[in-house]
Amino acid sequence: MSIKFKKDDVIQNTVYDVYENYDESKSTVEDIILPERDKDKDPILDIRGLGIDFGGLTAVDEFTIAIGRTEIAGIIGPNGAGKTTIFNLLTKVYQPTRGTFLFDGKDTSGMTTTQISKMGIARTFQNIRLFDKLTVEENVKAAMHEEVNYGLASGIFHGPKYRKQEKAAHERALELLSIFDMQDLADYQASSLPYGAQRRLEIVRALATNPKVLLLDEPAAGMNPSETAELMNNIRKIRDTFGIAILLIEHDMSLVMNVCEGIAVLNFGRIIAKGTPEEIQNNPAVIEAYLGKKKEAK
Amino acid sequence: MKTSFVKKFMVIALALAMVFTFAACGGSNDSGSGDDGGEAGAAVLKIGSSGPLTGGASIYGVAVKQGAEIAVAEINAQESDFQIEFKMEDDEADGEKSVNTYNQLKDWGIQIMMGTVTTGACITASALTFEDRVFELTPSASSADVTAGKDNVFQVCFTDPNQGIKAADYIAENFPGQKVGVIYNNSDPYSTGIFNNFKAEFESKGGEIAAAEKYPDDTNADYSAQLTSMKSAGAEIVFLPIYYTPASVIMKQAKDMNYAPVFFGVDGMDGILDMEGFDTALAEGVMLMTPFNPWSTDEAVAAFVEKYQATYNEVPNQFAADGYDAIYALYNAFKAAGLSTDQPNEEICDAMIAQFTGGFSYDGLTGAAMTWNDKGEVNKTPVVCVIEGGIYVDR
Amino acid sequence: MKMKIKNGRLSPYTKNSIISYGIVIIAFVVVSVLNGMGLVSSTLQGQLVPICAYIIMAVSLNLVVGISGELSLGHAGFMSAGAFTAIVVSGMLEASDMPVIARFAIAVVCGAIVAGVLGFLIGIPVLRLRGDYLAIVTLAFGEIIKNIMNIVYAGVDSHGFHLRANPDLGLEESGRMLLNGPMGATAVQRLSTFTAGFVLVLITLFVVQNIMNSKQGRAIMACRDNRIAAESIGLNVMKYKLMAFTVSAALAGMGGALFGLNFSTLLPIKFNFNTSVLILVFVVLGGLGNIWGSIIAATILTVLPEVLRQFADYRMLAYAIVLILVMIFTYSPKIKNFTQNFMENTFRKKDKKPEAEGGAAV
Amino acid sequence: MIFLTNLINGLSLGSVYAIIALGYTMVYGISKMLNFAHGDVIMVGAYISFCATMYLNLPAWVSVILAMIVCTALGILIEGLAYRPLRGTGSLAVLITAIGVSYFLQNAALLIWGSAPKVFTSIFSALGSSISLFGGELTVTWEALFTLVAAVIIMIGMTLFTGQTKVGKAMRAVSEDNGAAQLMGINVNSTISMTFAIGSALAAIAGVLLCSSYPALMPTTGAMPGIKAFTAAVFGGIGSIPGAMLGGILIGVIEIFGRAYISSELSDAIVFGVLIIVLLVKPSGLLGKKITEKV
Repeated sequence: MSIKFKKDDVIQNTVYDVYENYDESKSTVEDIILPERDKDKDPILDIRGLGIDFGGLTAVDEFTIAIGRTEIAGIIGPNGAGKTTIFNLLTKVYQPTRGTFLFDGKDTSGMTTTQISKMGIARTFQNIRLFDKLTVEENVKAAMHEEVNYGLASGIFHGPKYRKQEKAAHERALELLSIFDMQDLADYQASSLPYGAQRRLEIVRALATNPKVLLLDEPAAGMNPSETAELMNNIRKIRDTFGIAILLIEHDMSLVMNVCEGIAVLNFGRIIAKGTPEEIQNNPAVIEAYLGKKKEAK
Repeated sequence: MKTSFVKKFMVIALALAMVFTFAACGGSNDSGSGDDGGEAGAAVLKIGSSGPLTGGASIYGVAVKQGAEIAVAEINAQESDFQIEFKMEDDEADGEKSVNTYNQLKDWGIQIMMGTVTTGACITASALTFEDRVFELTPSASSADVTAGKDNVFQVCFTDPNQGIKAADYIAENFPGQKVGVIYNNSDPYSTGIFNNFKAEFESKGGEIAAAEKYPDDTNADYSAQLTSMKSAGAEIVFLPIYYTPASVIMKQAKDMNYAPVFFGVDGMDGILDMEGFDTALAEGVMLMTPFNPWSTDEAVAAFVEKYQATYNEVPNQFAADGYDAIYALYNAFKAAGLSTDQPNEEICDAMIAQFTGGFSYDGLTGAAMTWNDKGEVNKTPVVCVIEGGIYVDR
Repeated sequence: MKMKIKNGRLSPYTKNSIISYGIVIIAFVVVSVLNGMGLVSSTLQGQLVPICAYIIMAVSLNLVVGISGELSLGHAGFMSAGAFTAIVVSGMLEASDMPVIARFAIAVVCGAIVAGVLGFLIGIPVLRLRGDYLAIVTLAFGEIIKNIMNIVYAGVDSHGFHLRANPDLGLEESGRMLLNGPMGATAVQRLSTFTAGFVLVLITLFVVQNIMNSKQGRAIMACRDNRIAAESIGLNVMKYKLMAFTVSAALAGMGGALFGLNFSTLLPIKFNFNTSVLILVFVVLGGLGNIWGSIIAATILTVLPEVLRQFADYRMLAYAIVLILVMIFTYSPKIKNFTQNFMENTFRKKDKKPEAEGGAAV
Repeated sequence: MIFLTNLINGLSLGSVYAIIALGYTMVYGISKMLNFAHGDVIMVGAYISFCATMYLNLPAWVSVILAMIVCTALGILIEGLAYRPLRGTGSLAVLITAIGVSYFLQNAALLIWGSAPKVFTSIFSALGSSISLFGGELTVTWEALFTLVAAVIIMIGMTLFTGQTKVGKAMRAVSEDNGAAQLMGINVNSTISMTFAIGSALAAIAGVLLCSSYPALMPTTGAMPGIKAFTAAVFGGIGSIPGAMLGGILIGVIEIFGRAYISSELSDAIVFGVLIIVLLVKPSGLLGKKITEKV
């Protein structure tokens, strides 16, 4: 499969700096980081002491980070550390037991998954969740329900508004699919795609909602090294093209260390370290938590 | 998708099946409507019938069928001009199915309709016989709606109003001043029809119904709540305008709660003694109004009962007798009207109507000197029996 | 059905729509022509309108079970609401000198509206539940509708329309009882014709297939395929499920109206759990989400018991066995694999597809 | 007194529902299918018991055992022939097959035993008809008493069985996670068969008890109690044994009370109305476990 983004498109990592306006009382670690270019603006995501208990067991506690508007950030940690739970909290699949997070400066307490999506957080899933029986194109178009806004009557009678909007949606879907060079697969049933293509389709579907933050849950799982390399470029390209923030969970250390500008390390539901890839790689707590894991990273 | 092969296979198979079913339906037409009895050889009078042969109400349909078949066999053995061909289809006592059965019979070449057995189905089907001008005599569909507005439909059984009124008169006369309760099936036109007329007549005679409880069809398992109400109202006579299956449960449950009123049934109660496993002691003293008593000493009845028992190994109930009478009434009227089997249905229908409304009289198992009025209702006297020692004894 | 379609070729929905319309139109033309030649048996003639009604019921239920993915066991309740509404409306208009077609159309529209409103109201609580709990509640509502129809009495006289929960309507002599509680409606004027049924089937197909191929249909199917993912892209799952449920109920009301105006009597008990199940059998046998499958299954299974009459007492037993065998042969994974391999090996070399995973899972 | 009488009647009817619902719930728990043919197995059980006492003149308790044996075999047979080929295809295909099996059993019974209703002789008839209390003010039938006792014993027995025995634990394991149970060396097929066998044996007992109280026996006898028991199982939380018991009893009591005090025509509507309200408040039934989907 040819890739639209060439290898030499690789964008240089930006310089990190410390984010100053931060309430340190909430944090277990000393500070918070934002990329230099985002520093003058409020963070798109300002997560404050988020925590959730399941039947008395604390799954996540005092999770506090901020994400810049065009930052690519990563959450790493051993299995069961609570990484996906954080995504579920951010998308309100679970309501947090403690803490909250601000999206674009607005408090999200009590919001539903649907409202969160409308505000501009989109996600992919660790265990792929596509609309299996729909075609690839329909999967993408299903996410464009805000801009395709004709009513049920148009839906039944297929009037001019229907035709106009469906045509526009079709074109935009193909455009989005072309990011991953998937436009030729538009008419395949989603479940018939190979694993890697399904992961990419999930990303395209998330992008179709016009998000400001994209949450990627293990986007490289099951991919081979060359696919992973393509993915890295595409993640940067997406950030640049759409000007959005990306928060990802990943086990593949090469991807995380190459792509992410800021990294939070999670263990037993708590952040044990935050910082740039270099800082993280040299952090003794991380090395301890990750001992043995690091070897697996390619 | 990869399943396309299987799917294509299914499409073809389904399409073929569809074509086949249509063809099968179309095919039966050719054999059916071709002969109107005009061919050489023995002339045939095609009498069709429809009733529940499966499902919960099938006991009535099966009884009518068996009674009718005995009558047909008797007639065919002695009639030389033509033979009766009798065909009965299963309508499961359902209106929609009765349309199908009637149309099946039409394809077969029906000339006279003897049916349908149950009221609801009969109202639906008789609308079609009325349109097609096919003469119809129902053995057992008793609602007034069956005949209303249709000049071609006649009944062998009592109409529901008739039964309700007769029962009210009898109780008012013979049990003056006693408290009367009623349990009826309010989702059954038969039961509700009798009850409504019973109530009106009984109250007009100065009686008072102490308690009236109803039950819908679906929950025919338990009548304890209704019986509790009867008992607490102190009803000494419980009128049961219902069929015998729920009645048997009511009697058992009444005994369990030490409640022993006089149960008074209508013709639907007939058959209770034949239920397999039924403890006839429970029915001791039950009164019922039935046109047919299989233990009667009447010669014709005795002969029929003997023949029926020999053939089907069971005691015939009123429905069997109704079926038998219906066939004979049709046959007698057909002969009396001087009809021949090759006449078109319209002519047969008109002649039969004229015959039935023109003073035709028939002595049957379910009543002597039955006559019909122009509404299609039969005129015969009901007999009140009491169950003693496991048989009916005329009152 | 192949999914790979190049630009300019037909989309799978369009293709399936054409198959559905094709089947219905060809069947209508063939039956009409044969009927004109006198080749259609009375039995089939009598079944034509019920077949159309059952097709409408099956297609509309497919919208809920197949497209929206929720098991409904109370579809007959909406059929009942539509049928009795249409009977009442038609009965009330009987005195007017309105042309029959107009009266039929008004009755059908009223039936659809009443059933649709009912579907909307019932859908609000029902769709809060999931899976088998949802199924049992639809069953419960179906039974409740049947129970309520058992105590509804309606009549019309010169004072207008009367509706009560007891039989004492106080009608004038000239008045007419339209609904008589458990005894249902009698002396209904039979307005339904095969052509009317055909038109209503086409309307149903138009509505359901166009919805499937629209934003709403995509959303409904997305909610079915993955509720969590649908929420994550901001779809209001409840709204779209309710939309499917309401439209389905309204179409069922239309089918019920067609059915009700085809018989001179109609009892509320006709629309019991067994009828709901019968319609569900059409849908599952025809394939979930497969509209033309529903059409064919509804037709065959309505005609089948009549064809099986030659088996007399064994008829329904044969029907049961056919049903079980068809289900096993259609859905059993082993048999499916076997047929698939057999067909592919015999007739064609495997052609390369992106990947394969079982198709018509239920 | 009328209240007490109604209560006892309700408890007795509810106990029958509870026993049937137990079978529903166990089968649902293990195979996640709604076995609509379960109600018809009840009918077969009652017919077998009827035939054993009427034609073979066997004592009542032998007829019950015979009915249990036949129904057990029937249950295993149905599962093996009709349901097993469809395992893993989703519940809807199996549901329709179960409906097919239901039609089959009803029509087979019609051919074998005919349409005429049989009057079932209560298996407690030897004990006399009823016990009189309060000087005849209140009568309690033996059937009601024994049905209630049987339901309680069966529930306790099933709880112990699934909790303590190896087979019972295997059943629970398969209910929890079919695949994992298989990996643990549990024979899933035989465990599911076993569940059907037990469910069907319970159905036979329910059939005998049902027809002892309400003696009209027809091929359609099991259909409505089957639906009610299914409702009861969901009411109590499908998959839960105490839930089935509670649901069954409640449905029975509500049905009788509804009929006695509100409207006999609407008693079903009342039962189903209460069910709807309960499910809206507790979406997985009274004692059901809340299932959350893992994201």
